Amino acid sequence: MSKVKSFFYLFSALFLIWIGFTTTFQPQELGLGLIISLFLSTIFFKTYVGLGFPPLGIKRFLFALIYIIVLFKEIVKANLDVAYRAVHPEVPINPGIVIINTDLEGDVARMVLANSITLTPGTFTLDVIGDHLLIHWINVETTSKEEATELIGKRFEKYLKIIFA
Amino acid sequence: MIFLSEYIYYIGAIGLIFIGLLIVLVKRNLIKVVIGINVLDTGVNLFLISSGYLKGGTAPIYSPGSDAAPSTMVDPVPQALVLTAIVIGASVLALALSLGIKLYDHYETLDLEEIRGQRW
Amino acid sequence: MRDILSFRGFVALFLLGIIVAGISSAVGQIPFGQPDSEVGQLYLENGLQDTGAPNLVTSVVAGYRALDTLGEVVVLFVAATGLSAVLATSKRRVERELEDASLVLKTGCRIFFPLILLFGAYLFIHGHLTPGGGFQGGAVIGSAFLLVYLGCSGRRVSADAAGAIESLSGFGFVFLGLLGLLVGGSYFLSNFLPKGDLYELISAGIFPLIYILIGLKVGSEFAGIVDSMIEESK
Amino acid sequence: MYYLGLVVTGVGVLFLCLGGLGLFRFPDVYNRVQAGTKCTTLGAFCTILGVGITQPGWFWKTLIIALFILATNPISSHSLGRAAYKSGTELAEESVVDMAGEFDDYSEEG
Amino acid sequence: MVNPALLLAVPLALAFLIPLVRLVARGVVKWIPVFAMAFNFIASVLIIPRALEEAIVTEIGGFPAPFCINLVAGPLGSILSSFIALIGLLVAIYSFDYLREVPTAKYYTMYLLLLTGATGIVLTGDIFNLFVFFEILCISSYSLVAYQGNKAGIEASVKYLVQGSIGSSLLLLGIGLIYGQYGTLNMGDLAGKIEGISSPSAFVPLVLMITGLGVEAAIFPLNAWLPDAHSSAPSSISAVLSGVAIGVGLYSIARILFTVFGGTALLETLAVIGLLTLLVGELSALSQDDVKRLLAYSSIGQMGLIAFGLGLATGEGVTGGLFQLLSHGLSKALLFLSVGYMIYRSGSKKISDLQGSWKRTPVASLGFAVGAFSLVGLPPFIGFPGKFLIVRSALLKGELFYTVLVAFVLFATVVEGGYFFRVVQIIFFKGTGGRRLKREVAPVSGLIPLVVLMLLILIVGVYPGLITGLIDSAAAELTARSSYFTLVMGST
Amino acid sequence: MLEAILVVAFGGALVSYFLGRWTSRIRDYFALGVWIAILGMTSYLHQIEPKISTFYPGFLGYDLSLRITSLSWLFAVTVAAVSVLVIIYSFRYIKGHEKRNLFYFLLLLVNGGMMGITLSGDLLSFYIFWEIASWSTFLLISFNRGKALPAGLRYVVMSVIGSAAMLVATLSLYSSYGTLALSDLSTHLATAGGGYVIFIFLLFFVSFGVKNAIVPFHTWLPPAHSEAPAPFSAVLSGLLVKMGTYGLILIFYLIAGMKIFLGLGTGIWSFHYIISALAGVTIVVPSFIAVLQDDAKKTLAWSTVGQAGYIVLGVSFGTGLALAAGIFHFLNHAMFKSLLFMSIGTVERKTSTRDLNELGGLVKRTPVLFVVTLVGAAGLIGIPLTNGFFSKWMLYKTLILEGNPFLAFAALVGTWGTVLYSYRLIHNVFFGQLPEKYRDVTRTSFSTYLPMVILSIAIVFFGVFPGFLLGEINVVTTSLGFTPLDVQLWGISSDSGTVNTLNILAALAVVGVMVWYLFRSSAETTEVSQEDSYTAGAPVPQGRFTYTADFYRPLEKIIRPYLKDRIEDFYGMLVGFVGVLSDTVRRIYTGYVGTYVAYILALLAAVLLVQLGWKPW
Amino acid sequence: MNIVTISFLSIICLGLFLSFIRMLRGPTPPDRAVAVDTMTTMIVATLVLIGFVLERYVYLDVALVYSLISFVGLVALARFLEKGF
Ligand code: NA
Ligand code: NA
Repeated sequence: MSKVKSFFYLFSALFLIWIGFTTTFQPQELGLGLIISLFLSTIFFKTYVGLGFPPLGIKRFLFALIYIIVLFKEIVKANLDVAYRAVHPEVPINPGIVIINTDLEGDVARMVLANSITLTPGTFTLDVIGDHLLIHWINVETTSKEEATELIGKRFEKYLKIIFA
Repeated sequence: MIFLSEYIYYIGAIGLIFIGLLIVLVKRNLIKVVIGINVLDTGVNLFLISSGYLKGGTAPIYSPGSDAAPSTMVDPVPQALVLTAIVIGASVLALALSLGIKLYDHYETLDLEEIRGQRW
Repeated sequence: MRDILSFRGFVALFLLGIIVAGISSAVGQIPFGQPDSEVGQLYLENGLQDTGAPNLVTSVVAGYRALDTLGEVVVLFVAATGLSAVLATSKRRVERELEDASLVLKTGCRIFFPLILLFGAYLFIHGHLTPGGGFQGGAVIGSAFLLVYLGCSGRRVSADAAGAIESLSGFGFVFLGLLGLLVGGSYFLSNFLPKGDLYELISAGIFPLIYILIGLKVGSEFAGIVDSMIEESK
Repeated sequence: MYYLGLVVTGVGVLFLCLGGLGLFRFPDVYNRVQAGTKCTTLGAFCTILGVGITQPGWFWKTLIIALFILATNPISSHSLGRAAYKSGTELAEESVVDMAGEFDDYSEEG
Repeated sequence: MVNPALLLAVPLALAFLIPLVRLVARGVVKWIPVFAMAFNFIASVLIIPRALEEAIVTEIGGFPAPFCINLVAGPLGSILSSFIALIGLLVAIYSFDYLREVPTAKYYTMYLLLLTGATGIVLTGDIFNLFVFFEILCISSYSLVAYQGNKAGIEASVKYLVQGSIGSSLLLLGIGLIYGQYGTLNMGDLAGKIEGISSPSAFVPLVLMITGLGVEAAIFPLNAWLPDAHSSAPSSISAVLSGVAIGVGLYSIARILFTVFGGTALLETLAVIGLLTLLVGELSALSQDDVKRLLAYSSIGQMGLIAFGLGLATGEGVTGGLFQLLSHGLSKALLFLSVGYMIYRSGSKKISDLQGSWKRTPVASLGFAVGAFSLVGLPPFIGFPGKFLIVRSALLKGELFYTVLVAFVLFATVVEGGYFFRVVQIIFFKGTGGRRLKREVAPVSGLIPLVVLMLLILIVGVYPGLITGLIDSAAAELTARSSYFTLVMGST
Repeated sequence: MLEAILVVAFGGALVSYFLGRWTSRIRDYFALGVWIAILGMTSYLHQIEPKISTFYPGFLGYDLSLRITSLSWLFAVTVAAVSVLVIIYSFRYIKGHEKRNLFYFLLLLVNGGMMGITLSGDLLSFYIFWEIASWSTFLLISFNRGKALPAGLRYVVMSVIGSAAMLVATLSLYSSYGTLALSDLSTHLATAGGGYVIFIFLLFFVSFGVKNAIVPFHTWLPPAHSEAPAPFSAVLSGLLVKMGTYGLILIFYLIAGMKIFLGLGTGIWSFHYIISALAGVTIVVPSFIAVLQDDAKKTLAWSTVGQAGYIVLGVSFGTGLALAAGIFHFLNHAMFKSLLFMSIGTVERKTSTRDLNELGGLVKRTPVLFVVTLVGAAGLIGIPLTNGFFSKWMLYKTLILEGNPFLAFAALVGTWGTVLYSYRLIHNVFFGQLPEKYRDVTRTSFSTYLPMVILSIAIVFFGVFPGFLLGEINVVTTSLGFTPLDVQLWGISSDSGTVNTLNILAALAVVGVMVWYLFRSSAETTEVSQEDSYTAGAPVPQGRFTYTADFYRPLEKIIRPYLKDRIEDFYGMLVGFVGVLSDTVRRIYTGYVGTYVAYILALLAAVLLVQLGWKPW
Repeated sequence: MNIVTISFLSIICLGLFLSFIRMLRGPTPPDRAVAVDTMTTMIVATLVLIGFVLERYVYLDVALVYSLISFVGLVALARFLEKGF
């Protein structure tokens, strides 16, 4: 099952991207895209096995959309935050490195979490070690692991748990 | 000033050639020398490209929508030449670095002043 | 700075002063921005009809100056072979520890690897239409392999497979040229296939084929280079 | 639509510039990488997508580029930050806490 | 009828196939260069008669002359290409067992490509294409010098690479300047467009190109890489580098100077530089302990002699220079192969350790003596006609200047005799010295090329007329610009 | 026929090499057969008119030709004859050596080369054969290892210098006259300017002077002759050195012609007189250096230098009689010097030494050797009834007649030196006490004796009947434009004096009786065995205790300070200078890449500078 | 090419300039690397913008290649810096 899933994901990603590249529906291009996508996914679908991609589902898809909106909001917030700090004459920062936990399973899920944290206000993932994430925080509000997890990780985790369940 | 803007690419190219050669001449570290050679190469390539430049010209590629005339396109030959030259430069660079690794294995240094087992 | 203010530096400056003066005097003879090349002009005017490739750089690279390109492929081939030969002659293999990449990088690399390969293929397949080309596409493919090595230590390309692809694609290039000699009016590397419709994927005769072969060859060569280098630095 | 695209692009360009400013002003590499990542990612995303909006024919391609930037930028920045920390780059004086010592990997270094 | 493009296509195709063949049938790999070079030799020799009537201009890709790259297989090109193939064939056979202790597929690939690069250089009619083939030659040389991975080889290769890259960049810059001004890269076209070298627009690129090519051609003072590289490379490679590569470098200088630029104003300079090269090379060789280094310096000297001959620029001087090019190629290849054979057994490159070689490796010792005598210019070996022609054409100039130069040339010959005869004595007339040998037997396949080279040196030395006719027309091709122009451009 | 000779000579060399790989006996006889055939063919050629034949048309644009004249016939036949004898001598001598095949090959090659030299019809052929002879000579000199190596190197370097000079002269002639054929050149040079002729002469003189070992080009000869294998020393001394003489005659009298040669300069500043003076120096100094040698072969080698002086003096002096004397002395020298080298070689082979201070008393062990050596020495000194007497007499005669007291005196002094070293040679080798270690010295084989016996017979024969050779020589000198001499079988007569064997015989008989009478009184001593000498029951220690050591000590004390070879020091200095130069030059390869790149850019900058308007000249 | 695009490009150039200063000043190698990272992203945006200005679609391909290569390059640089400097 996992193999078929990987193959399918890879193939559709490749074919969609091919169409994006060529931005045309000429039969020659489509046909070649199909061939190349099939060829590449046949050879390389194994690299996708074990990454922890979720199966398809309406619910996951909806949550993914919500997640994207949330993430985008956070990113904008993050940018405003940085902008504020950067243009402020005193550069108001209170940095430090903290640790948070994650309940997520699967590499892709964790990667998405880590990248989301990186892109959101004041936080930056330095490393992922087991169930823990090492976070650089521009404005450290707490040094407690649980509180930090709550503040930094939970806003994404609640969606990601559903998406990657 | 007009001269500068007219010949800025040439000046840049010759400047890069000058800097590259200067690095090769005065630096003793192999890696820096290799960098110097690459700067020199870049200068030469820049010169090649700019020698084929047409003022206000576009890339010599037709695309379905646009109706660029041949007279508004830059000379494609230097571009082809530079493409070749870049690949060659990259090949030499790769080989130089691999030789550098081996040289370091033998001499424990990359200071060319000290790597003088072969002379006279 | 200290280097330049030495005796050696002064000699260097003196020599380079003369050389730069000499080069400048010759460069000054070439008016900037007004290329005046009969050859280049002909390529611009006739390139599209001659070769059917909208990318005139491609028509030069794969058509008018295809022999240069063949040579260029050989240069890269020689360098890759030489590099691996040099690195293979290890006096002492130092065990330099390369830590595992973080999970983020590892996962990212695994996800992106096939996509980058696709992009490389796109580049070299469309070399006659867009600013891509065999070398660019090959380089992208090589970078995909570099990414794998950086992210997923332990994964390696099969050297034999890379060698076989390299070998076959290189041979294919020359073979295509020789076919031109047989079919295309006794000219080596002549574009003997039909030109096709303008801007179509399948057009410009043998150019897409040449670029595909070059792309595969360059890609496998870069993969080989990366392999040798990483093996050495491990 | 064209003007929407221009506005989006303008926002993106502004964020890019602010990213440069943050990078310039922040005290240590970890803070700088934050500024660099967040602002330039969004900035580039907006700029590129904005161009795609102005030129409808380009949209797909720009989307691919923008998504690629969105996906790869955090990864590369993360790798750089991690490299900085692994190689022992000091935190700024203002830093209040460094909990990394709790991990085995980091315990021997400061 | 053979298309000259095959001289490049076939070896390239075979070289590309080597990695695949290695996977399928490892034992076949070593035959590939032999086969390729045998093909090239036969094909070039077949081309020669037709090239003598009229040079064969081959357009690559089928576009007319200045708009494509063309190969020009005139007398010169076909002679040099058969020469390259011959040396390549012999050294490929020599390599069979000589290199059995190291992985060989890569060696054979690079070796074959080196020779193909050299063939491309002598055949091409396009200056940028010349640059590309030059790079093939150079890069494979760098790699092969470092092939054994020993300290000396790596060091030499690095230095060679640094100097060679500077040379390539200068060459490329010169090519760029030419294209910028004349708008063409075709040698024939250029021959029609460049009137003289008095203006900086022609002179500067010419000087840049000659300097760039001069690094590979080992003219003084651009030759500092050579003693290191030629002495540290595997002997088979030294033979090819000394016998073919630097000669090809000199060829390209001559081609650029004579055909493309018609730079008669620089000829005296070339003669003087050649003489300086000769003197520096021979004097430096005099007090060497390392036999391969001695041979390398001798190559420098010989390049100087050839450059001197070419710089005389009379038809006969060019003939002499080209003859010497071939004669040096054969003799030096023989010397390096012989020495390699001796070193293979004794494991030492020191001259004093060669003593007793007469007993251990009689054929190689004989080969060394023949090669040495030939290089000194003694009859009845091939070196005599070469030196004789050069000295004769210098004296036929009837100017005091050249007579004085000849005196220096002959002084260099005396020095050359001094060190070569010393080594010959050590090889033949010193006791075995009781040194422990590194290997008890030497590969037998290595003897074939030695014997063939000796026979060639002797036969052509006795009957120089076998090739002087060819070389005369080659020299004519080199110096006659206008006919080269009509040949290439007129065939549109 | 001429071609056949060369084909046989060179082909024979090659074939004998490969035969030797099979069996040595057949090789020996084959080599002998080849040279007997060549001797036969050469002798046969005498019957035919002088002729030229092209044997290699179109070698580098020349027709290489052969040509035989009375002059070249004389030299050719000498080469062939001596070669035959030397080959016979080598049979036994070379046994036990390594690389015997190589020895035979090279020996035959040298001899073939010399045949080629003498038969060449143009200067290019001459040069080619000259070079072939030179390099094979180098290998043969180096043959004996040890001290032979520096000797060979010295020879070959000087030889290459000489060849270079010859090449320049030859090609200069070609560029002036467009031909290299000897017969054509002789008509051209008559119209040349004096300066040009001197230029050409000087170049050829360097070349032939080196080979002929004329002071100051003699320094290679003594070590080379003494270190070479004995059979080859014989060839070297008897023939090869005299190729220089042949060359001189060719250039001076044939190509340039007597008139031009003798017309250069006037009085003591005339060209030929200066050469004669050099020859005079070459007679005197080496003859006395020979006296001081402890090494028997060195003695003979220095003697060769001195005798070559006589020959060159005869050649360069410029009268018919002198030239005849020179040529005659060449022939004689070929006989007695070959003989002496063979004999000393035999001694060395038997005793493993050639140190005159260690040898002695061998007359008991090898009487035949003693006799032939004595004959050779007599010829060398010029004792009446040997051939050397006649040639020297003719030379003295010329010098005195032409009023050249200095040269005459030089020749005379040289003869004193010759007497001194010849006597010492005979005495120290054959007389005195036989050292213990040479007790078991046995007689040598027939093949060793045979050539020496033939040569000693020839020495005496031509000493008694000089007319046989003088007749031939007369033809030569006449062909070169001199007035014929009045030659008879017994001697030679001229308007200023006659010498013939009959007179000499009468005089000798008288002297002989007187000497016999004198010696009879001192000969009344008891003979004791020299082998059984003991001192206090122990054998006589070897070496310096024999009274032959320091034979000429008083003389040595006087002359040694004057005989320091300053020319050799000068050459040493030159070689040292070249060595230093070489070591200096190669320092430019510093090993640092930055320097190398700077060289590249320096050349670029220099050439650009010139173009940018800065003219250094 | 109008005032809007010119101002866009100049703003990006300002950002590039600030990053460039950071790259020059360091002080540590990771600082420079981060500066380069930022610059590459800006350059990709600039390329797209230039394509927009010149109305040449092909610049998008260039931008894509550039972002890809810079990503791989920076990851390589990061892996290199990890080992210390
Ligand atoms: Na980033
Ligand atoms: Na980035």
